[in-house]
Amino acid sequence: MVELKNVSVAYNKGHNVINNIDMHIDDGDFTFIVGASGAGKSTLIKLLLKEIDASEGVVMVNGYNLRTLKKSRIPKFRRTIGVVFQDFRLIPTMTVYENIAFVLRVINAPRSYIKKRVSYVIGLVGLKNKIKSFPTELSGGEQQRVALARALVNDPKLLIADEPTGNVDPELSQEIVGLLKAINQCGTTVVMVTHEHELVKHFGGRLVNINQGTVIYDDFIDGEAESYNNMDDSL
Amino acid sequence: MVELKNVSVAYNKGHNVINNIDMHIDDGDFTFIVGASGAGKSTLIKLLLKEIDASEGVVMVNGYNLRTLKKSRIPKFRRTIGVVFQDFRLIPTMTVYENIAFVLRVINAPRSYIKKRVSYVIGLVGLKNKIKSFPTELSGGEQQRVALARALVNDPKLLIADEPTGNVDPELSQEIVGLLKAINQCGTTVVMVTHEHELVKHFGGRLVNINQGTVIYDDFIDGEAESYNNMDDSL
Amino acid sequence: MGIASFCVLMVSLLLVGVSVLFVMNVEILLGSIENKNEIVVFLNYDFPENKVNEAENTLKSLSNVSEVSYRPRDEALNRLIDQMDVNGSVYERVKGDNPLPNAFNVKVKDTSKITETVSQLNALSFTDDIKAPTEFAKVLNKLKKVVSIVSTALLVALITVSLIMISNSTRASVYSRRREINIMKYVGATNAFIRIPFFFEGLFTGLVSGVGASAVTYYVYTMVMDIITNDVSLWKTIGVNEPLPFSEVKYFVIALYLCTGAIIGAIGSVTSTTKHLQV
Amino acid sequence: MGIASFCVLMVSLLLVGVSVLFVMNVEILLGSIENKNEIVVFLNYDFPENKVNEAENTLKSLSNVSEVSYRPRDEALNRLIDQMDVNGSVYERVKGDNPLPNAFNVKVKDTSKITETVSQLNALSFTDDIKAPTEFAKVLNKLKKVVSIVSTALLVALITVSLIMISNSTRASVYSRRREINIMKYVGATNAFIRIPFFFEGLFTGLVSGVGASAVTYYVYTMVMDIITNDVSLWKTIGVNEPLPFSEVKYFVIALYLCTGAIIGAIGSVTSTTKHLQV
Ligand SMILES: Nc1ncnc2c1ncn2[C@@H]1O[C@H](COP(=O)(O)OP(=O)(O)OP(=O)(O)O)[C@@H](O)[C@H]1O
Ligand SMILES: Nc1ncnc2c1ncn2[C@@H]1O[C@H](COP(=O)(O)OP(=O)(O)OP(=O)(O)O)[C@@H](O)[C@H]1O
Ligand SMILES: [Mg+2]
Ligand SMILES: [Mg+2]
Repeated sequence: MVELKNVSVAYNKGHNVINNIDMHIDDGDFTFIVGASGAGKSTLIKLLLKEIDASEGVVMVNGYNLRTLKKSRIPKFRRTIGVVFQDFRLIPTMTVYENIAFVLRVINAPRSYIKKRVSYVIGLVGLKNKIKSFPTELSGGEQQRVALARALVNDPKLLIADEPTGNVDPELSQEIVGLLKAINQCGTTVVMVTHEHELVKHFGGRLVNINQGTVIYDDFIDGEAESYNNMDDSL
Repeated sequence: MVELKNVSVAYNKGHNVINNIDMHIDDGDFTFIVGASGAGKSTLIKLLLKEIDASEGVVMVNGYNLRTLKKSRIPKFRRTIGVVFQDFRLIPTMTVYENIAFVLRVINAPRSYIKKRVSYVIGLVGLKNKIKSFPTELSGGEQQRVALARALVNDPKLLIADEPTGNVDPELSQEIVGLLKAINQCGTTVVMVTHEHELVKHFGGRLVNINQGTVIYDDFIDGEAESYNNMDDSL
Repeated sequence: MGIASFCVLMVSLLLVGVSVLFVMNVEILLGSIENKNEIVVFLNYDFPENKVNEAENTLKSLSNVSEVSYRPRDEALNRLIDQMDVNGSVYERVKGDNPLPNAFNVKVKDTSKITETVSQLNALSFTDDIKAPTEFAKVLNKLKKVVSIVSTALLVALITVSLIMISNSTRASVYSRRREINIMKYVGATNAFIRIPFFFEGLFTGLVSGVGASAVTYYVYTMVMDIITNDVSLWKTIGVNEPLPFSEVKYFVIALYLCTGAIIGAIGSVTSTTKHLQV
Repeated sequence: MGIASFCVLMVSLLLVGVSVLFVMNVEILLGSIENKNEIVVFLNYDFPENKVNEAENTLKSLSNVSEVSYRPRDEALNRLIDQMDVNGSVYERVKGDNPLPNAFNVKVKDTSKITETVSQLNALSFTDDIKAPTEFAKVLNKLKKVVSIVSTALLVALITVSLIMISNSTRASVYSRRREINIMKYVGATNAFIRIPFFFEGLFTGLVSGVGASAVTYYVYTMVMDIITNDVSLWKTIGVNEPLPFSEVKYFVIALYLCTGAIIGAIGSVTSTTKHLQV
């Protein structure tokens, strides 16, 4: 569950990148976030992960109030979330396998479970043959899929994906969103930032459009069933 | 002018990422390169920049034979090319302005010219208000546009862009490709890797489709005039 | 931590170790010089031989006296002639008519109190005259003070410098991994979890540096000792004890290096992560 | 290059500088000891006073002799009594019947050739006996050899270690900028262009380290000298020259530090970029 109440963020004093946003995402929702470049989408995600703090307002994520969350409890909180970062953030000194396994190691998962689980998610994103490669030896799309696998691996309550299809071709994009939809069906809340309106049209779900730090559209749309006209209003 | 003759690339012995490709791009062409994730598109671009060397075959770019090109001549060669890298490759310790100006500094351009020219290209990509920001203070799309501005700034003979629209919204994507088209009109050869088939359909140009390191389609298509059926064959 | 930290740590250990060894040897040297620091108590010419034992006991009962030995006049003359280092005809003549009295050689416990002891000795009934190295004792005490001040200052300075260098060099290596550390934090790793590898890396670097420093010290020290002591007569001539051989200090040196290395390495690398764990 | 390189460079400079100063002072010390290295040539008892000048010239004509001074028997006795350091009745008696002959004090140029000189002196007609510090000369020569070997070894070792540490610490700092360097190469920068800032950075770090090292050396050296020399009598008693005051070596030390710092800094940081310029 995500709850934002009157939240503002300012990197430099005086200029709000997020401007007094109210937003509520229920457990089990699938939410697309769209918006122009620099609108504040990634900032919103950094906020949910407590990578940055709100200048004003209350941010509640998975039952944690991020303003009052103690430093020592942050790791525990973050383990309830899986994130695909826009810039991937893979650890360059670790192989694909280790990058993903690391997330399970921090929760002291048993070795045998880690092995099975990591292999499984690597299979999901189609990178079985790159398991021993290092991030620098991967194509852009492959790195993005490793980031996705890492976000999935510990079965988080909330899955956040910042442009998870920015570096892959249309068919693979469809596959990836299909995967996220399937995960969502199993109960995980999914928030996905995207520029590809085609995907939103195709799959449907809740659509939030952000512009200059404020929500300018927020509603549920049906996948493919929704008429084009309606869609164009929302984007 | 780009000329590939029987070119193969293997990162690890035995497995060719680029497989015996022949390709000729004339001066003044506008070429889209598409292909699945991991097909070898970025590898092809690394090849054109002599970031990597071909395992076999001949690569000629802007009149330089890259196999016989002396180390000391590489900088001069690279100055004839502007590249938007898929991972941006901005210098984190320099501001937006300095990142772009640097390209002109290496050719000892006069200070006053640098100032004018850098301001101009920053304006082109719409980042006038971010001129003093550091790359880490930019959104994904903003970083991408800085990379584009840097590629444009020294008016290269050949402009290569690896997914220059991967992190921006559809309207901005159209603007960016429009910009590239305009630059192309002024005589610059443009090679653009993209996953957004919509853009290719909209603008038209030469389309090269790469799959598993080989060219599986290579022809000119007209912008918007081309029928969907034809297009779908090519993608 | 990398090769840079290893080098810095090893050099630091070496500096500390070499200083400690140097000071230890200087103290041995001073000790043996101090040991030669004798007071000669000349007896009255008419002091009877049969009361020598009694006098000796009187001397031994003085608080600052550590050793007393009787030196008859003939022996004293021989020693004087020996010291003059010629066997020519010049001193033959002196020998014929020995002008020296019987005497006691007295060693003191604490050279800094030598003047008090001298006045005590002067007050004794059987004392005719005293030859006391008071000036020499002053110099020696001065020297000992200088050595202890300089060596303490040196050690403090070296250890401070080592700590600064190591924390800097570790910080540089951690800084280049700060992105990695940040990413780990973003996927839910605790500070402790992230630090464990740094801790072991630091510990390991420290131990390896310690081993390296031990090896270097062994070779260099042995070599220097070889050069210095290959002619034993040198030490006899100067009249001081030989310097410590490596075998006598090896356990001390190795333990010093390993412990210091391990502690500094581990603490240095763990603390230098702190700054980057704040995300 | 950052604070780490600065520290490493400064410590290296200090080590080198301190060793150089130490060796310089030890050489002064040895020099002043060497200067006391006198041969005493005792004249035949019947050698006439009026031929003293002639004898003195004969002595001066010997190749290894640097200084000759005549020492009449009375003066010699006074000196001996002085050395014995008591004014008691014991030596009054000796004084009455002076057994010493007239003598020449002879200083030699090269103590290592003292045995040859002694036999030359022995062959002279007016020589009765000779008191030569041959043993002492041996020890001194040994010591000088040891000092020169140890100090050369020390300097070579220190400079080597400094170079290794600096190149490592610079390499670490350059390594963390390798991505940056690579990007520069990809946009067409030449190696020279990329190196220029590293060169100046290295030069600057070197100069700053040199200034730092000069300051530290000034304070530490002055402080140590203060402790050591605050009682001038100490040096008189030991009978050696006072150590070099800082004012006498300051230009040398500062120049040494600045030049060495600048050269090592610039070379170190420029060469360490090489590996990362290969793209
Ligand atoms: N660390 C920072 N310091 C200052 N300004 C920042 C910082 N990070 C982001 N910004 C600014 O905040 C604005 C919003 O950035 P954000 O990354 O949230 O955009 P976005 O919606 O994710 O855009 P994109 O689609 O291009 O990724 C941008 O104008 C950006 O320049
Ligand atoms: N340095 C490397 N070492 C080994 N393999 C590599 C290296 N770089 C790329 N590869 C592999 O070569 C293949 C082609 O990579 P390339 O980056 O050219 O793909 P791409 O077409 O650009 O894909 P994307 O659209 O995902 O960016 C990929 O399978 C990748 O894993
Ligand atoms: Mg973003
Ligand atoms: Mg690519």
